[in-house]
Amino acid sequence: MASNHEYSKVESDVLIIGAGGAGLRAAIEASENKKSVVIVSKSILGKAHTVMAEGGMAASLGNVDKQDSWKVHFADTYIEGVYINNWKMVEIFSKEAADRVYELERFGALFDRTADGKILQRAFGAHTYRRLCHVGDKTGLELIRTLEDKVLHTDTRILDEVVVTKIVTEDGKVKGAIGFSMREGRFYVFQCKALIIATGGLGRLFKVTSNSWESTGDGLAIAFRAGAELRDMEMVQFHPTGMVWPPSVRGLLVTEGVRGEGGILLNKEGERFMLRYSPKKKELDARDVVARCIYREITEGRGTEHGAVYLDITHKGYKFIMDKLPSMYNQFKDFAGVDISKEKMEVAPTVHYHMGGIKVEPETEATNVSGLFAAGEAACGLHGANRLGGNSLTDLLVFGRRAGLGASHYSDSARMGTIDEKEINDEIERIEAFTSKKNPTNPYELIEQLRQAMSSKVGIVRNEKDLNDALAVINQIKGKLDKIGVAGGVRFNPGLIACLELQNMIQNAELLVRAAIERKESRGAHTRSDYPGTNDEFLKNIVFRLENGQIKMNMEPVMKPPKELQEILLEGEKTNA
Amino acid sequence: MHEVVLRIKRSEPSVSAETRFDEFKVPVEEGMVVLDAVHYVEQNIDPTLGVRWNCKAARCGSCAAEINGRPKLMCKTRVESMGDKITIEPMRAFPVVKDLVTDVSHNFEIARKIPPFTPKKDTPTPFLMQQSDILRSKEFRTCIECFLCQDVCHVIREHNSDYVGPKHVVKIASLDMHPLDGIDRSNFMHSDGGLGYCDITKCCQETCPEDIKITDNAIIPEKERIVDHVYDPLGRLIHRIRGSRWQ
Amino acid sequence: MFKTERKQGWFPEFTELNWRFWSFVILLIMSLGALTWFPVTGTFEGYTDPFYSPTLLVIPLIAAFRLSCYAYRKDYYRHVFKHPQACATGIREGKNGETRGYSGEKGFFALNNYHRYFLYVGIAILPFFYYDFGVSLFYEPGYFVLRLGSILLIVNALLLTLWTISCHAFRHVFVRGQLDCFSCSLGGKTMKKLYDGQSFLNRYHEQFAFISLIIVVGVDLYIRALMVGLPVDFTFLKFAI
Amino acid sequence: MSENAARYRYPLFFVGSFLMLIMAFFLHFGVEVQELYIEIIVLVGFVLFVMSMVVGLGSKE
Repeated sequence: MASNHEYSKVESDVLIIGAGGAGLRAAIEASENKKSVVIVSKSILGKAHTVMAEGGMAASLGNVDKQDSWKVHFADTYIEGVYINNWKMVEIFSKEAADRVYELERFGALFDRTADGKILQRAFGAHTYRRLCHVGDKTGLELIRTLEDKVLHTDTRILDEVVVTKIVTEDGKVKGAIGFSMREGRFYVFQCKALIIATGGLGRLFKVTSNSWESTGDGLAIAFRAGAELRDMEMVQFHPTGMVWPPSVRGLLVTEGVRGEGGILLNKEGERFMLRYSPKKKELDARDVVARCIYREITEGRGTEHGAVYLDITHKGYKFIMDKLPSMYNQFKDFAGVDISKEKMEVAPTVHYHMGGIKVEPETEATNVSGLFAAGEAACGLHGANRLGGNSLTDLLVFGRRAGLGASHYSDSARMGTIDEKEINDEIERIEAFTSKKNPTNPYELIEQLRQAMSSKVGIVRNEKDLNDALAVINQIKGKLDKIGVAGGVRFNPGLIACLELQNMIQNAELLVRAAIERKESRGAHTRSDYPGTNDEFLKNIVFRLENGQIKMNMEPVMKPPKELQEILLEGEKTNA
Repeated sequence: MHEVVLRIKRSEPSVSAETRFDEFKVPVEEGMVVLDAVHYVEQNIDPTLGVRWNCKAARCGSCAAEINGRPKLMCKTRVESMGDKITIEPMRAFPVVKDLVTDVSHNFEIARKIPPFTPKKDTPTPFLMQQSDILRSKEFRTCIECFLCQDVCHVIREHNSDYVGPKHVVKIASLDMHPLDGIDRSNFMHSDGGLGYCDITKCCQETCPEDIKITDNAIIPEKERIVDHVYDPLGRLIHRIRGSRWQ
Repeated sequence: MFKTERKQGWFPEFTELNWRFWSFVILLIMSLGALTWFPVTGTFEGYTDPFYSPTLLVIPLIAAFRLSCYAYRKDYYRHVFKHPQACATGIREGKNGETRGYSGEKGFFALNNYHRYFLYVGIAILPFFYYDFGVSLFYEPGYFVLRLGSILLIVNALLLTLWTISCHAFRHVFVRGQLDCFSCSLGGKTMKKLYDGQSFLNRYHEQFAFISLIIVVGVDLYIRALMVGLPVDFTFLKFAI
Repeated sequence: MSENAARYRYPLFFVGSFLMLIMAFFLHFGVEVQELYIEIIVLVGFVLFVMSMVVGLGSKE
């Protein structure tokens, strides 16, 4: 029976959800393999969260430190991930990173150059050698502009400002997805052979975050509801330095380059506390270490009255700052009225990256649901318990390309399924139900409660009691989910999108908190005050899976890397210790 | 804690041609930007208020609007700098989708027509370039595609012409001035690009939030490159003799 | 590319009733009249009037050089032709949605594209002003005399040079602005330094353009004031040689 | 000089030089006018002339 709702049907070999670095790179790869590609994103093309990346792209080109090689990059990444990353992904990543950077340059990106014309690479936290290819402090912007320009010149069909609410599967195989266009106010049904999730992280679950509006982890939630396995959900990276005052810019990232160029951290009494915590590496220690030290200074009352510590780079002088960190200077001048060449900055940890995500195969980025692929921050496995600065942008390209390749090969043999009308009808009615409720509760109130709870109870240092409180708040909000609603229609109605996002955020938050409770140890970004040490009994990944409505959780042991990679790790630990 | 009055233009052209100005009272905190005020309205008073934003750090260029008649980014304009009554309207050069949201998709159709970066045939890879050569193109690559310059350009705002707009001239200049770029886009600019319609009134350069010198460093050099090909017979003669001028 | 629903009312800028345009034309005619009716040919007490420096005939070329200069286009398009009245103004629509005719620089103003030829004339003119300055120093036989008028002449010469050198077309043609890769071409290093230097001047091209126009008219009026007998000259330095 | 004062740089310059020019016309054609009036008008024209320079360089309009 024809559905009584109007909708547009779009068919393609490969459907990609998310137009950040990973999604665009996958679209390029798929269209180069002669596949018809549709790319769908919540924000406009070219405005994904990737544009905010500042640090650079880590790759062992060895342009500056000749002795750098993929092996050292492998060891740095694996050790930083505290041994629970998928070693095959780390191997593929460190081997292919260099080709991806040179490929991006061939697409037209302009990196900073060394004196003899090669790509310049700079130092970054916890990298043994100088490895970050960068474009001033706007590397993410350059990456996404180059890929955007490349995609626009293929015949990929781009549908931006479209919210996907459901992935449709039939006996374990992907058939397509259902969503609606915010701009046209019209429902869309996508039928495809292969589907790639590249929707990025879930920083918006927390009140204080550097992530932008679209990072609510929608991709994780709709994939989970379609049966995909999610892994390492509890691993959330807190970047040590995020802006604090004024409240409107709380959580905005202060790039690691400030400390890289000599910025020092001071508490209220002006004491350089990092000398006490990590005398050798001081401010340039790994991100989770510095974040914990700042957190302790603030909670033990040595923080400023805005609840922060000072980051001081005035000793470098105005000219140096304007040369090396222009957008940091402008950011503090425009948003906080602070002149960082004369005054100290106030910084505090902020949620920055999500190491967890959809469990994928190392080579093809396929998930356990056939036809479903994932790449970028939405996927999981490369970074383990903590991510190296600069690894994320190269991760987007390496695994974006492999996801595009995997999806193309899969779609050769797959058959295009058809989504039946009843399923379309139910989904459209579910969405429209939000707009036709009598005196609905405002979704933003519940979102605010959730974010407040996550930031205060599931912060850098976690404990059993707080985590259970958070779980209670989540279940309480879950109870009120059916009462949320909003007036107005489907076209560009932020309230309606907030309702749909809340359902995904609650789903992700529950998995995150339950995984944090389960992992009774401290490892990488996940720190427990009641279990301070790391113990090898937890050398496992926590994996969630939805089986007929019930959330199943099991602890999968981590695969040991083969012998020759073991030696690389041992040698890496020596230099790192 | 004083309050500020937001006058926001509400309209949904595909539903009804009626447009109206709603007024909202918003309590002001220290360091509050206009986007915060709009968020306060959206979250507490009217969740159906259509507004587009993403990063809230002037990095993505989604929240372009006309605040008190001047095209600005909402996330970068301080509330206290705009007085007690702030009028917010959508960008006038583009069709309105709803309230403050405009349809900028046409810009991507134009972007498809711009000839992409094509290095010369025999360029050895990996590329070797000098830092001093990439600085010109690098300035243009800080463009966050907020389309404020397109909105303020009177040729697009008021007239009906086939001028691509300052934003795309900046994009073309960033490709043309790439040290290893092999093709010259000035004939595209002259025929399809409609650069003749630009009359150098520098409104775009004054409104760019990233301080790109759009007119001085992008539009005028592109115009001079068109003059090389079309309006300068003497130059073409010298080129034919010396052969090296356009390398 | 940007086809809006607005229709185009085709009436060229000149016939439209526009007091700014016609006052500009009247002023132009008056100043040309002044230049021709009581000329200051030759030197007056050693000063040569910049307008008459090589010959009066060069005035149209210099006027074209000024009018097609990128800095002035903004001024006369905005203030004289009201394209646009100001940035981000409302849309002035006629009865049935038509807006004023606009041909940009495709119609009459396509002549602006020949700016570089007028640039060549502008460069050729410069030495005369320095020569006039030299003449004004030694106009009294046997003496070196430095007067306020001479200083004005040299200031006028310097400002005209700065304006001509900082021109966008100068950057494109003489400092090889059209080169994509400086270090790939021979002599690229030095050319890049020249280019950067010129770009620095180019940033202030508008100020140079404005002040050089004012000074050249100022010197002309100064010399006429002397001719008419107003006691405005002043001698700083005078010694026999 | 505030930002919008720069808008008046051309009018100031035109009126200033116009006044001085008119006086030059009067003197050239021997129009009988009090010597004092000519002095004052030339002075006013000169002041406007200098003001246009100050305003014009004050800011980039």
